[in-house]
Amino acid sequence: MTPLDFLYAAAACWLAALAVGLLTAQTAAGLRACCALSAAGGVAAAAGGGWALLYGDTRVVSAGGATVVGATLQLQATGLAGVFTALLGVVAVAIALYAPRYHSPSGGTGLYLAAYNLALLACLGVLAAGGMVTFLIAWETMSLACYLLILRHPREVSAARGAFWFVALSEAGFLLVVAAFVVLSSKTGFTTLAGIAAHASAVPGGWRAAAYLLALVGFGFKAGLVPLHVWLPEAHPVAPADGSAFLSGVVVKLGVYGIALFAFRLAPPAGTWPGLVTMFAGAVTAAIGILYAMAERDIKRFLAYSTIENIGIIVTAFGAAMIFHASGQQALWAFLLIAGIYHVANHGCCKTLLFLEGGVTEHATGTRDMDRLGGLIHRLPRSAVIGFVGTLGIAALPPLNGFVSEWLIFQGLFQGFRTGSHLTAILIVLAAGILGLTGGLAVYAFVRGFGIPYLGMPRTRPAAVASERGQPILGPALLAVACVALAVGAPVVLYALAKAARTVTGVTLGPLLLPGDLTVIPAHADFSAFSPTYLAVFLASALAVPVLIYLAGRPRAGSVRVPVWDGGIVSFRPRMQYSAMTFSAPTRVTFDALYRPSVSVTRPSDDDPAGRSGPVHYEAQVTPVFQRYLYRPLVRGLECLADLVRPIQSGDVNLYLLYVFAVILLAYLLGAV
Amino acid sequence: MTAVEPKVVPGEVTTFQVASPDLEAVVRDLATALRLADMFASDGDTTTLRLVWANDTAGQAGYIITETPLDNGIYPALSDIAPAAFVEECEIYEQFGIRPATGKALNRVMLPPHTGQPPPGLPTLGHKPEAEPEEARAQHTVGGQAFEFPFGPVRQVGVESLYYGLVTSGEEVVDLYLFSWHKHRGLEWRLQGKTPEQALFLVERTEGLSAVALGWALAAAAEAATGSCVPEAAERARAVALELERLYNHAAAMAALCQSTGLTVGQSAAEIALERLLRLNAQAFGHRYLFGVVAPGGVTRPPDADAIRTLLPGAYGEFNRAAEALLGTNSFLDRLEATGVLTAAQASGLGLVGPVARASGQLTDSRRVPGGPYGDETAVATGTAGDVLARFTVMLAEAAESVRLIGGFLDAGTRLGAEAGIPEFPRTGGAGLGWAESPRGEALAWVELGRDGRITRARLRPASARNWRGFDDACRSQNVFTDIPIIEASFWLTVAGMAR
Amino acid sequence: MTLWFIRGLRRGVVTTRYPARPDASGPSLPAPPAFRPQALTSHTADLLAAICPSGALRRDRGVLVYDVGRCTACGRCAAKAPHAVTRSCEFELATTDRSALIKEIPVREEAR
Amino acid sequence: MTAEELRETIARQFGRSLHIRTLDTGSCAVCEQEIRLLAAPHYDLNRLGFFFTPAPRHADLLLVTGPMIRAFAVAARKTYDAMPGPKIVVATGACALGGVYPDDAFTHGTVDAVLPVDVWIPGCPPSPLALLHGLGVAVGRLADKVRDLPFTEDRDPERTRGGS
Repeated sequence: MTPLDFLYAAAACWLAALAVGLLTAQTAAGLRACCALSAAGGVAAAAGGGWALLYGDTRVVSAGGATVVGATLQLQATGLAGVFTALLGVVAVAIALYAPRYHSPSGGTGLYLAAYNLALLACLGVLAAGGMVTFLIAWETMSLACYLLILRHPREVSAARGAFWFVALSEAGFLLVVAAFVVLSSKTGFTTLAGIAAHASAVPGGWRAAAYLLALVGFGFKAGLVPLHVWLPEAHPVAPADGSAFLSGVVVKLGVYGIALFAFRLAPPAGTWPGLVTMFAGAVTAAIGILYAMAERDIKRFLAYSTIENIGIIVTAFGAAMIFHASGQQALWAFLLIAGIYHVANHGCCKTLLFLEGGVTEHATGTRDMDRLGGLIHRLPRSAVIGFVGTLGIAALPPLNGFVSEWLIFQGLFQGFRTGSHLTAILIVLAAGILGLTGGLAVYAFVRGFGIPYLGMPRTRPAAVASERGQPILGPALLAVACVALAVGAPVVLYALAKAARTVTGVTLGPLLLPGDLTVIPAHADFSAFSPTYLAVFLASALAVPVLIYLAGRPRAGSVRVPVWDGGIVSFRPRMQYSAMTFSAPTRVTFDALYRPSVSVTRPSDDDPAGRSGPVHYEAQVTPVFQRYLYRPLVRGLECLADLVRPIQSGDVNLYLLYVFAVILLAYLLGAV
Repeated sequence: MTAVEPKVVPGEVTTFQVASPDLEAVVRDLATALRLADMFASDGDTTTLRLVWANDTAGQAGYIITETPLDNGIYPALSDIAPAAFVEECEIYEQFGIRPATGKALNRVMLPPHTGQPPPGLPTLGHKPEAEPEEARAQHTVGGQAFEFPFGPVRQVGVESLYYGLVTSGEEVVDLYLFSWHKHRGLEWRLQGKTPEQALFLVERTEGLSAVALGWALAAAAEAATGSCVPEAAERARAVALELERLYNHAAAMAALCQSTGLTVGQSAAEIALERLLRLNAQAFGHRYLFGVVAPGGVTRPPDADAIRTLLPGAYGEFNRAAEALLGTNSFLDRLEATGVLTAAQASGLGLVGPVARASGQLTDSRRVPGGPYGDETAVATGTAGDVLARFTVMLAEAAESVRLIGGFLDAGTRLGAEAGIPEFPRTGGAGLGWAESPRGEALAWVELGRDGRITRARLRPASARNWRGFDDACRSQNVFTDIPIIEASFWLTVAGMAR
Repeated sequence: MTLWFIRGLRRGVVTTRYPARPDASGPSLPAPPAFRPQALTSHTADLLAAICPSGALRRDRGVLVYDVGRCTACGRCAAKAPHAVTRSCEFELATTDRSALIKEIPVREEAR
Repeated sequence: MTAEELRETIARQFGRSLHIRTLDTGSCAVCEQEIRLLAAPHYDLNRLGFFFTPAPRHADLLLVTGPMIRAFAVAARKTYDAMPGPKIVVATGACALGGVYPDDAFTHGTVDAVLPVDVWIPGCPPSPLALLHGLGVAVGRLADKVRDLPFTEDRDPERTRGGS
């Protein structure tokens, strides 16, 4: 057996799930069957991915002979793709456990699940693609399937808008990706990825760099690099919760995979500057992502911006890795690649979990607006605990997984001095500084993201009566376990990742990463060391100390419990709590150059100074800078262009026939020449 | 229009009857020239709405009252024309169950919210409000991205209970509203059926820090109602007490300003002056806060003029030294300048009185109404900036003027006050308006006496009842929370006067 | 701040020595009345109980019940019957026993 | 715990340092002014080991003024409950002792109606000296004099006037 066999099994399961979902999801049993098949596929994919991680980079398999577009289906299970494949599998299992309770059986659900399973299949195709054409077909299939996912409720204007943003930016990115592949393929003469990778060193540096930049921008559209990120906050809120989870957990990661594929495997560009460009693209993305997250009160938009932030962190790590490679620091090159990929896995688990819990919240209360929630920890206790694990993970707080990978990335960046160039070293440390700011803001943002909906008092009636009955638990719980496992089992994970990285970079880190004793060191033994496992155990036991002291020191008798001192007011009201927007007001003030907030205060009668008789309404709007100043002019320009070419489209059939004739003629003439 | 054009007679209170349908036009007319000083209702055969208008122009100062019987218990929404009437509209609704015709939302002023229990059987002056409280007064609600920062009612040490609802976006003060119903003692209800002498006991304890001013206003109202005269010497004794009251209040305000800005040394200096002024009060009138000085028809006891002559220069010197030192402390002045700005338009629109209004350029001072013991040369300090510093300097100037006035009163006659004992006050009916310029501004009282000389309706309007309504506007001009205590100290109001 | 410091030094100490020593301002404070039983006829006692605005004076059989706690030292009784009422000059009235503040003043019964 | 024991506890526990929280239950603002003056240079209660604290959680003594408005009783009770024991409640001023407002729809009339009062300080307002005496009585440092005062004057009025 090979990893590919597992992937075949996964593909078969998902194909079956597609068919079952399409045909039988009108019934609860059909829905369950579809999800069971999907889960089975997920298990197979996770197993295959894991195997590929350890023993990957098998040969390219051409399957199925000639395909519809005239090329063979070329497949390959590589170590680099293994992480992503395993993540895809885990996410698929979690969503399959989640979906039967989240969706109600109906025809629309059937179509949605069919599209979802098609998307799973396409993602698998992207990851297992051994050839350029296979990759591109799978990539485009994935985009279209995701478009259908987002359009679960096609009659809603916002859904149509979100889906349009997604598909428009995806197609723009696709063109660039095609161009990048065409450059490499034409210069090397190979269409298999393995072939391109083997002969890339022969390609002139300029072409390699061009191909890389095309790929960076093209995949950046999917990954959500600023300013190519605008589809994320538009598409995530309108998709169903599991769809958003899938988008953030997997689809966005495939953009990262694409960047990694070009940066590390196919055509590592020469020189320091492509690395610097990548690193700062990532750092800026991280900072802007988290800053915009602070200004959001819609849970899903908030999470979408947080995804942008994390993609930024990963891409920063990749960029720094490329710089180290160019500077000859091969150990750090491999180390930062590992750290970045580790963060991919961590973020995939945490963010999927949070989106799924966001869906639970939305189902239980009917809203995603944080300022209409509150006190959910009492109403949805299990979801709150699971959500708390995910929040700790994504906010990169020890001892959870996000902390481990971010620590590794920082350790890599702090060794910028090893590049040998002062300028490069300073720039790397600058990027580390931006990531530091991002990390701090992320903690702030997730204190808010967890505290406002889950803690305090319910702000609205639906939040006060929310119930956990019938809400999905297993899926998010599985991911919470995965988060903890990724943290506690960090040495194991790193061992596997190091093996996978060796297949790409050829660098054997071995004791430079894992000297033994469950300790991790950042590629150089003289720099620092850290054991995520011991840290987790220590923190857990440290947490027990105050509990024990409290239990031991609790007075036996004579103590009186009285309510919190409230200044003697009649009763606390929900309106007296920090809201999501007031909590983040200090950042809005500090970074007003970015947000350009516009404030409006309305009173019942503003001109009447005595009109203190009604609600005060205060709104602080954040200007969507990128939409307004980048995309709006672009769209306007496109519209003008479309107006210019409109005369060609007259509606006259004869004219169209003339066009066809002219084109054929031109083709012959060109062929003759 | 009415047959008689309402016109102010200097130094007098003129009463006009305005028919209910004409009320809106008359108010529209009067609001352009006069200050709406008070508005209240009283219950007889029909409910009567009375509006007190004041002319503040020097030499022509006087009051008019428009009386409007409300046949069907409805009146136009006067606060749409004169915003100063809004709080009174709320009060009238709570006390008489009558609301403006437009049915605009009203606020809670005196009645406590029902906290789960059935409504308490609080007595009212007229009909009980019929509507449920939810409808009666719009809940202060906060929408959008602001939240209410609750503060109080149990606040700092040594201050009165007051609830601040500070609406903030996290950084800026969006709005501020106050609840003081937990200090409402039903004074106007209590005064019914009392003789003016008995009433005075409670009136002085309505707002103890302006006991003389409120007592004088009530006594003057009762005197006007019965047509009784007050000996000139007694008037001057009252004026001495009133100016002493102003002095100690301004010293206390100065101490509070220092405390709110964290200047403990200045606070100590001001408190030394304050304590010496209070001891002077005790020496001169037998009470540190001048309770029991005013009596209907005169004063209860003559002041010890020698004590005032000997002690006042020292006590005021202490005050002056503290004030001069403060005016030379830049870190203190920086906190006051441009803090809590109240524009002239806000001050006049809300009908504010006293140092607060004067610091915003509104020249209102009921001491200038002809006929009282105050001469025409009484200087009225004003400012233009409308900030805390302007209010502070107005207070300092007023204190200096008070010392000058006291000297004048002491020199004007050989003996001050009544000989001994309280003259018997006549037991006749009538209605009258009285006023006095308390340290916080014009205090008004209106009483209606039955034939047996007992009060059938008393209306008390301390200056605090007016000036709190400008407080939130002053606070909203700020972006910093920590300025709010400074603004509160510069207003130097009492909650007791608002929730009486 | 230096100026304030010097100013404070020049101002000297104003703090009272109370309670170690009596304070000079004590006697001038308003103090609740004391009564002269010899001059306090039942007629006067009835009168005083009627005019007391705070309900501190109440007539009982043969005595005038005087609640020092309720007394506001307003001076109305002293003004009404100066022959029977004087100042007590006491301000140290705090107590841990509410009933200790309630005094019974003997009243001289008049022959009708 | 008997009253005597309580007093002993207080003397032992609060002997040198006692933290005071004030509570206005509807006063006319004059008692508040006198309380503020306790911290002024003339009286300076800190020299006696008394301190004001804004948090009832830190307070040992609750200085209550005003006639206990009914609408405020809940807040007064909350404040009392928020204080750790042992705690002392001092009713301050004639209002708090029932001298100004009766027990009616608006007010309870006295503080004892809602809170267990330990010390009563008469006066309208009680001067800072009277307050200092009351605080001394509350911690058992000063004598409870009023118990033995007859409030009758048998001697010649001319001789006793002006001396205490």
